[in-house]
Amino acid sequence: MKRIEYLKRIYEGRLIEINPKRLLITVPKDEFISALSTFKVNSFNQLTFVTAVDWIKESEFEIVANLYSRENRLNVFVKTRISRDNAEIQTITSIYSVAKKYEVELAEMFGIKVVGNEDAGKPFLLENWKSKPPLRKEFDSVAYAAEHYEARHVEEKND
Amino acid sequence: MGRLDEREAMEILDQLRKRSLWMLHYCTACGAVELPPTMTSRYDMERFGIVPFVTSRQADILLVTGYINIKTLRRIVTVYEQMLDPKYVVGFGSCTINGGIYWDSYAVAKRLDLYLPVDLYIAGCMPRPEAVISAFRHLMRLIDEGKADGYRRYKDNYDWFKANQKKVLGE
Amino acid sequence: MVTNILMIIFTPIIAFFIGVIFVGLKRKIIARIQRRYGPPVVQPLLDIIKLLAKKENISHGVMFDLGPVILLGAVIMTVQFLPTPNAPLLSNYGDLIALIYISVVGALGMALGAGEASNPNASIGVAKALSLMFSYELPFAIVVATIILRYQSTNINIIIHGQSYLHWGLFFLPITTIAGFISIYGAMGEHPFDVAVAPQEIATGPMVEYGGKHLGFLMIDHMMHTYIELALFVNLFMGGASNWFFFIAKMFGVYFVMTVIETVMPRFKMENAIKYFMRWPTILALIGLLTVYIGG
Amino acid sequence: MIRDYTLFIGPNHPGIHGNFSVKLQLEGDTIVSAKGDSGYLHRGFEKLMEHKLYLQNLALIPRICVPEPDINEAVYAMAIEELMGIEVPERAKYIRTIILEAARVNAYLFSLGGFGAMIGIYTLMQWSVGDRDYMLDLFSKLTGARIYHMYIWPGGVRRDFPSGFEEELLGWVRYIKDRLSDYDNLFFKNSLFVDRTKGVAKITDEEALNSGVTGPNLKATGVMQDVRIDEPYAAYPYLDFRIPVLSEGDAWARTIQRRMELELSLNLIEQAVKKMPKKGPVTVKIPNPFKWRIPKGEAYAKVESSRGEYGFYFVSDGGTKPYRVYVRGVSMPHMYPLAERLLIEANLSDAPMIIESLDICPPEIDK
Repeated sequence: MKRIEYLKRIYEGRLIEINPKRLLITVPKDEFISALSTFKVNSFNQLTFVTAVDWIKESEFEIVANLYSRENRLNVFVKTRISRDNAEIQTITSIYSVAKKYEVELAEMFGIKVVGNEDAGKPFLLENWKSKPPLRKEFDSVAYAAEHYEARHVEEKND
Repeated sequence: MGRLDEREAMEILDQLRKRSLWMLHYCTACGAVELPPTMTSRYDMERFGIVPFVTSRQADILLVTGYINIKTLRRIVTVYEQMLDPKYVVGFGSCTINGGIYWDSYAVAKRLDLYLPVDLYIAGCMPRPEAVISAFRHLMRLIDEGKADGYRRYKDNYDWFKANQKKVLGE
Repeated sequence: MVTNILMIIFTPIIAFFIGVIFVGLKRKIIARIQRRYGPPVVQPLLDIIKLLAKKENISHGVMFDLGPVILLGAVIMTVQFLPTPNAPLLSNYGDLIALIYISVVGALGMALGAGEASNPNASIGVAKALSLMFSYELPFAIVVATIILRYQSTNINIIIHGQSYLHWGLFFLPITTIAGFISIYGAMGEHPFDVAVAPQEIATGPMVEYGGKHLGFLMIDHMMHTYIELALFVNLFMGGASNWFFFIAKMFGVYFVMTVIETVMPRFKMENAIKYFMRWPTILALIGLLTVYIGG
Repeated sequence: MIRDYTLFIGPNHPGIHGNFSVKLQLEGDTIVSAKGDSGYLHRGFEKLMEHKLYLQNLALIPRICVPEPDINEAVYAMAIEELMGIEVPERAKYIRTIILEAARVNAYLFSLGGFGAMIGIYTLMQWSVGDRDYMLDLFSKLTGARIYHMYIWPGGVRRDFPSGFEEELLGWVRYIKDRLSDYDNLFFKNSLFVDRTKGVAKITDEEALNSGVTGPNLKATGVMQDVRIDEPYAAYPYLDFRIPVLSEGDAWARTIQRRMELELSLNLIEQAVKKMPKKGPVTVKIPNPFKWRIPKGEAYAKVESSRGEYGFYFVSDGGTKPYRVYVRGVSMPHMYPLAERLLIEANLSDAPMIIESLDICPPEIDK
């Protein structure tokens, strides 16, 4: 637990404890990579996942990276906010190589441009997908499904 | 005279054809987890002569097991066209009938019979092995009576099927 | 003489039906070991009829169509060189060496046919089938040399005659019999050695593009091929048979042992199969050859 | 022999358990490069969950990964309980542990049977899938469904064990225990199985840690990391158990690791049934599903599934529908950096076996 106190001292108060096993820190966009590397040095050597949350009201994407420390059995959410229109982040494969496919999924599902990850632009799950990235809040799946795929017309007989 | 023999020959062959149906070993979706129990020692569909075969050239039945993802639909159509007549398509689970629980998903087609001629549907959100076996026995009766003519329907209105496929697959 | 000619015409058909019954029983035995019922015994026959009744047939060129036909021709010819209980067929005109030569022709015909198929799986399967063939022919050749040395003749009838009154090869040349059993097991392409037609790895290898009538012919070849290998083993090591009943009973005995082994063995990898053939059967065959050579 | 060519172990291939494809560049028989291609089972779960009420999602989430659906329900329930701050009653904890361990045994029986079929021994698949079926009967007796149980819901479990269910469960556990010796003689002690898997697709422990590998694949390399011990949930704090760990890290070790964990799970079920409080509530009263608002916040609930660490990252904005749910699939790191690296320099006839030894569940990647 020595490293956790050390981390708390560095980030003086920004490192919050949601519950005994989960820590949370929000860093500005340009500090994201440096925060990840400091956490990696201090026993958080496993990346669990990287994803994004689309806060459409504040028109911002929130990038969440979840790191796990084997030593202290703790998870930490390292979060950062980027603007929604022409969103762009730096790749973190230099720190955690496993993040490559997570970033590809991020790019395809949210339309976030990942600088430095050559697979990010290419299609991964969806094949010749023409409309908006599906996980954005303004993309309406029900309307898309009703319009593109013909359903079986079952006439209601309430006799 | 020729016409009569051809029909009679067909009937006799249909009698024998139903006793050895080869199923294509292609698990397209989540229903495929109920296939191993049907094939293995408890329900054992091999006693009806139904064996999972490897390539589309050797198979008679194409089992579309569950929802139809668009990317998978393109492969299912290619595999179906590679199979040799007479071939049968069995829609497995309610997702092939009307989209099932994924009615609102942007990546799942709703009706299988728009894209492939379906001979038989099995209802259930993942039908039980007993339902699968009773469905195969019903398919045998259809073949017996010569009603399982999906492959002929596909050839007759080929353009209609191709138009639907093009509308969804986009190319 | 007349019965011999009649038998020459009918033996391939009898061989086919024996093969069908044996494969049907094999699937039943495997099913019972796997705690289930298994298909009816005549299931292979139903499969073949269904395949031949297929309406549409995809062909990748003339050689692709001729592959199964060459195999069928070679198989029918091989059946003629195997003496059946009361009719020597052509076995007096072609000895053991000719028999081995003809059985290789069939495999080559099949290889040419499958090579034509445009699927890479088929060509990998063909390559594996041929390299497997070299590996199991080696111990088989040594075993044949031992038998020829032992009975001082290459004519199978004389070999059978030499084994009469229970002087079977099984009891008097036990080591050679084991080597012969393993190499014939490989020749049949039965399960642990079905490297060439492995469904999981190369999607049934050479048969990947064969469907409909082509596959029907291949199934017929497989049934008769089963008869040939078993009849060869019975003639060389179990002294042939005086009448059809004993002949079938002995063949089924050998086949039962093969089926039981097949159910509980995973599949060899290509290198492992070749190493295996080069090691155990070859050593046993050499020991058998030495004992016969020294024994005089 | 054709020199170098491309071969698809494609979606329609018996060598693939599930529905994804690997594009191999081959030279002769050795694989030069492998590139995975998935997305064949993509239904957009994360999008579907965003416009469904909390209890409507209960019917949707078990359908994410088919061989082991109960982990989804457990993780969904734990995430909501963490946000709502409710505590699951004692008996419900034990029932959840029993259900999760029984689902793990089923998943192992299924994947070991599939692994046996990959290298050609179909008898193991016939036996193991047949034995798994008896547990599915118990599941359908308890929850009404064979595969998708929808039994664990936020606040506990849907209903209590019917009378005499514990005896049947212990009967099944004893039955599987003495079947294991048959499996050993048939498969795990078979020399051919050892030849084909020993030393194939070997990974070292730090390589596994760097590429995000969890579960039996990681434990087979000697690293002891298991959510049941690091962050005990449900009734695991009250059970005492030690997880055996191998160290070779090759295909053989992964398979034997699964075999040992199968036996451990059987013991855990017996232990849980013995220690379970006989009476007591099985669920906490949850509010009316239509007006049920989860307080604003986020939670990452994780569970040790039969493949590794499986979790939901659950964000709620206080509304009646989940704002964002990220499904942390176990097989994503197993497939993308790991399987593609292990296939290089491997023999073609080993390729399906290597992929199956990593026990990759394609819907976890596609979601």
